[in-house]
Amino acid sequence: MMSAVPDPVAGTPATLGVPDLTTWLRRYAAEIVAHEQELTDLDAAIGDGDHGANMTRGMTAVVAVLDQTPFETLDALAKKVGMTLVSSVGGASGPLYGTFWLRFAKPLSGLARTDAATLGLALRAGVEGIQQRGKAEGGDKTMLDAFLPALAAYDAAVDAGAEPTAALRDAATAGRAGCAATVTMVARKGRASYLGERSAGHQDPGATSAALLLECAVS
Amino acid sequence: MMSAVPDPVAGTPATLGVPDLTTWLRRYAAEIVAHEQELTDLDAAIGDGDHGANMTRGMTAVVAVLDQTPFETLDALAKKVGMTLVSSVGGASGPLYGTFWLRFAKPLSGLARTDAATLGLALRAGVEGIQQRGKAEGGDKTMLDAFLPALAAYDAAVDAGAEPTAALRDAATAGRAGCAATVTMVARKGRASYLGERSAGHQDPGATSAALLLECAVS
Amino acid sequence: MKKLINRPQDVVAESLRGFALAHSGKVRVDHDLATVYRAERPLLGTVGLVSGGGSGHEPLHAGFVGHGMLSAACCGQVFTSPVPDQVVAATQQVDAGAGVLHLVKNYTGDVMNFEMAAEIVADTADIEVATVVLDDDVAVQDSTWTAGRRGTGATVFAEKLAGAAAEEGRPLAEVAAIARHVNENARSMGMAIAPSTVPTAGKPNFTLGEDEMELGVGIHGEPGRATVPYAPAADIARQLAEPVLADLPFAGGDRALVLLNGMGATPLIELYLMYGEVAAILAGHGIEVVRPLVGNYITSLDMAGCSLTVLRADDELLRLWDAPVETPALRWGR
Amino acid sequence: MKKLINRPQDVVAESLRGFALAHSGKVRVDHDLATVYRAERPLLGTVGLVSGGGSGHEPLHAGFVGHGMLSAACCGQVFTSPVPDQVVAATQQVDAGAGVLHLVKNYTGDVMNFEMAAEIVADTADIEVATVVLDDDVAVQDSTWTAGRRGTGATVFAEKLAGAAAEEGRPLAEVAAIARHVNENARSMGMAIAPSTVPTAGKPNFTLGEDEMELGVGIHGEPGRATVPYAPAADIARQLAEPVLADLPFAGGDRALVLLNGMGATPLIELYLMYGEVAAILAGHGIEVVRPLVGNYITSLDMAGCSLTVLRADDELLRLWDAPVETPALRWGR
Ligand SMILES: Nc1ncnc2c1ncn2[C@@H]1O[C@H](COP(=O)(O)OP(=O)(O)O)[C@@H](O)[C@H]1O
Ligand SMILES: Nc1ncnc2c1ncn2[C@@H]1O[C@H](COP(=O)(O)OP(=O)(O)O)[C@@H](O)[C@H]1O
Ligand SMILES: [Mg+2]
Ligand SMILES: [Mg+2]
Ligand SMILES: [Mg+2]
Ligand SMILES: [Mg+2]
Repeated sequence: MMSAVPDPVAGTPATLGVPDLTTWLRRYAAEIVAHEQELTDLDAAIGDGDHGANMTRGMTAVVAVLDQTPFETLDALAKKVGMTLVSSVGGASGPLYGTFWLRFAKPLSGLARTDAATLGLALRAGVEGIQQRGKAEGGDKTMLDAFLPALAAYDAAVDAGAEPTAALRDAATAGRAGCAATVTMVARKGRASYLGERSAGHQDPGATSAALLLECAVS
Repeated sequence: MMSAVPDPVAGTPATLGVPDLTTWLRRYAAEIVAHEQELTDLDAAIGDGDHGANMTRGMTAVVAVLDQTPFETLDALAKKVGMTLVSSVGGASGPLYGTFWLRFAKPLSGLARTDAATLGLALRAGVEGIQQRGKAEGGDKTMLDAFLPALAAYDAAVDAGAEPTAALRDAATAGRAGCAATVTMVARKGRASYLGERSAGHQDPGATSAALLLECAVS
Repeated sequence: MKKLINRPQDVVAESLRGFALAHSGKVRVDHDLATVYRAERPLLGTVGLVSGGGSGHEPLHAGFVGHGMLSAACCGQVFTSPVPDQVVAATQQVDAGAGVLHLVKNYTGDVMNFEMAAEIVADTADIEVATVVLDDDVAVQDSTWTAGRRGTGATVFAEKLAGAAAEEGRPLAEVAAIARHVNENARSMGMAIAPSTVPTAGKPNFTLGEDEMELGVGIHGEPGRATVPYAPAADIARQLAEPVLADLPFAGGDRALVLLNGMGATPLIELYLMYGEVAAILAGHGIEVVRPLVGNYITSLDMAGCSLTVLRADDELLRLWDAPVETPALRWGR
Repeated sequence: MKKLINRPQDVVAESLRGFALAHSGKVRVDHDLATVYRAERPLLGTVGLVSGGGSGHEPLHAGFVGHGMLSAACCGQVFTSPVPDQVVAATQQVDAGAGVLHLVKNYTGDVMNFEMAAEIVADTADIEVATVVLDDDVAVQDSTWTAGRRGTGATVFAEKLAGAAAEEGRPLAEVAAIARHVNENARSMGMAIAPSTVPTAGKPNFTLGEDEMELGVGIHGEPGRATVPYAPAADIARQLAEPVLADLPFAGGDRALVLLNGMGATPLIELYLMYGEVAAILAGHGIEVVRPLVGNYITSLDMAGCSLTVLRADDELLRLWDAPVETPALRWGR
């Protein structure tokens, strides 16, 4: 999981800026490519076997945007990422991750850097966007089962005075644990729900890509 | 190859009668069923994998005729067998075996029993019928490669004074050898010819069912 | 994995290239947005019909674009719903002043992407959009707490019948009502004897033993509700027909349109045989099949298997079914 | 072997049962003789068209019975030509005073059974019979010393085009001449990535490794001329198109009807992709495809693969192609 890229947040512990978010996204794109087969295999087991290809297509498009366009503010960047994902991914994950970034952008309006608290608002807005769009809840065996505990862990860390890096690290840990917890769940949303009880025993692909996303913020 | 049925010709060495031909055909039907898979496998290798089913369908229909209709003469029986095969088999083997029996009938017109010489004429008429219908020659890797040497051996035996049983036994031996010789041949007729050189190395299914037919006359 | 393809990522784009050439003059393909349109402009004042979904279900949906059926089909990647951009563009293109009906198969991805598209159209254009979500697959338990039932064979009927209504110049609400009526009166169930392989995945989505089959499969290569013993056709027909008939429920005296659909790799000789078995069961229930359709209409790549869809018919549906249609995959009356 | 069937021996009869139900009102099936007729009586003074062959190639031939195409199709067992009784009965049934054309694919069994049937008709009835044998498959070396080339995709064209000529009321000699002209101007080549399984055989006719394909296959599950490395679609298209184009030979400026045919288990998404590749090659040779046909038309049970047929077209053939046809598998103009 640990990438060789140096911690972008480390040098600027109190805030997260456009370069940091850019690095986060590039690292995520690389990790998605590295995990494409794993995501596809997880999706084949309880879905339709395209989550790896979907996420790779989307994050490749995001990297192409990053390569082409300089962004001045966090919200401009996040909004463009969201629109790019919506326009390139399709399936369930496209609108959900797309909505995540589109909503993530809002609390960061006009900001080139954000502190831990505002970043928390952005994360919350993003996760609530996923909930609104997909109408799933925690325990339904979806990406929310990584996002929701991650969000709670982030907020708790910030409440305890943590800087973004530390709070994101807690979020990543909680997200990974939440993802692991999907193994035993019976799916109630998404394609996996068609399997009923047979969906238990498999890790949710979307929760896996979500856990990866959180880990890429800090690793 | 040896069946448990007693030799029908043994008791009447000088002639072959309607009951003998009936027994021959019933024994052949049983052997075809016993070899159905083998014939199909041979046909699958260089043809289309239906020779076993084709011959089983045809000989089952022949047995049904034998069960229903008593025949007074050899030609009436042989003609009915030929028509039954033509009407029930299809493919290449249907018209060929059908023609064999239809032509086989002619020299036996009105006879309830035949001697070795007339039986030889019937066999020759049958084999020539196959040649006319299928326009193949010896060496083309077809049933003729069993029939032609069998016919020659039969004639030689009769020329040397053999009774039907002995002559048919020689024919069966030559037919089996001729069938074995098809293994190395490159097919020039029938479906196997599509394979060109690739047809070599496989025994011809039609030659195999023909060798069986001759063996059933005497075993 | 052996398929008649080049690079797995290019399958949809390259297949559409061939489709466009094979049906030039009849359809027009926007290759940038992987969307198929009728070659002829829509008649002013008629409702536009837009459908779409993941690819891999051919001829659905692209093969149903044409007179009397769809106005446009948005093609997603294999088993991946299209993106909103495609649906927005298609909606704008086919609107002829009478609004546009979105026909959406009930899958989370399809529903969300069409939903986002409809939101964008509502925000940016003055086009009335109605949406009908199809969910006819009885293999999946229906519940407000789940993703709900899948849209399968009823989609073919809805596209034909709503398409015929649109062609008659009927208003959006009526065209949508017909699609909804079709969905409410249709039930489906599918099975597979061999799984499909998504090109980019490179291996089958599930595996089956020589004496197993998958019952209650969808059209995305997903495993079914249960792996059951492989059975003769007569038995399979029963396992498909009984849950279908019980669910609506259908009753003696009902007239029905019936689709016996191949999953992509099952030859017609088997599909006709299966139809014979199904027809016997329906006859046994006193259901009269007034229009049968047998063939590959909504497939799952190279999956071997079939699905059964039964639609309770009335005179109006029959009239709409018999109306002329001219698409790559369904054609009569012209 | 898993198939949607009951007992292997009953496949043809049971499939015909379903076929008859699926197309009742349009076709009539003589189940005793496994022969499919048009439901409507032949028009007095028109030539009857009888074809047939082994089953397993659906929709060929039964799916091509109807207005503008065949008068009758005699269905043999799987991969086994029909018997003369079937052909004799069909010939007698469809004769409307203008004689009957037998369209026969060049396989030893088909040729001999149709030949015997023609002899029986000549001996017993006052019906003029003409026979055209189709042998368009360039994979097989032609020679008077062999069984000659196989009849494959050209059969579909011959049935449609001779059928249209018969529908126009043209005399037997002219209808036969059209079929012969089609055969002389058409060439085909096929390939497979997976073999077919004859139900009564119970296992595949040949085996292929994960990186092998069979080039020059026919439609009876027989192995091809060579096992070659599995290749991308663009390469396969070249391996099919080059021998086809070289054989006639076709030349720049030629107009062509093209059939990109599936072998039974290959989904449309792949067939369209293959068609795109083939079309590009034909364009590169300056050949103009005036009528493309993509789909499963002459299949080999559940074989995965495709075949290409190119027919050099002239105005007359185009006119006949565009003439109305109404059969289970090919329909336009009515
Ligand atoms: N309603 C939902 N809410 C949240 N996440 C969902 C929902 N439905 C599906 N997902 C997530 O999407 C993932 C599947 O994404 P993907 O395979 O790309 O799309 P599709 O299911 O359309 O093929 C699932 O693993 C799950 O985590
Ligand atoms: N022209 C021919 N002359 C003699 N025998 C032939 C000819 N063509 C084929 N055969 C025989 O027929 C056999 C195949 O019979 P069968 O499999 O029943 O028919 P089909 O080839 O039509 O499937 C071949 O093995 C060969 O012995
Ligand atoms: Mg998926
Ligand atoms: Mg054979
Ligand atoms: Mg998907
Ligand atoms: Mg055969």
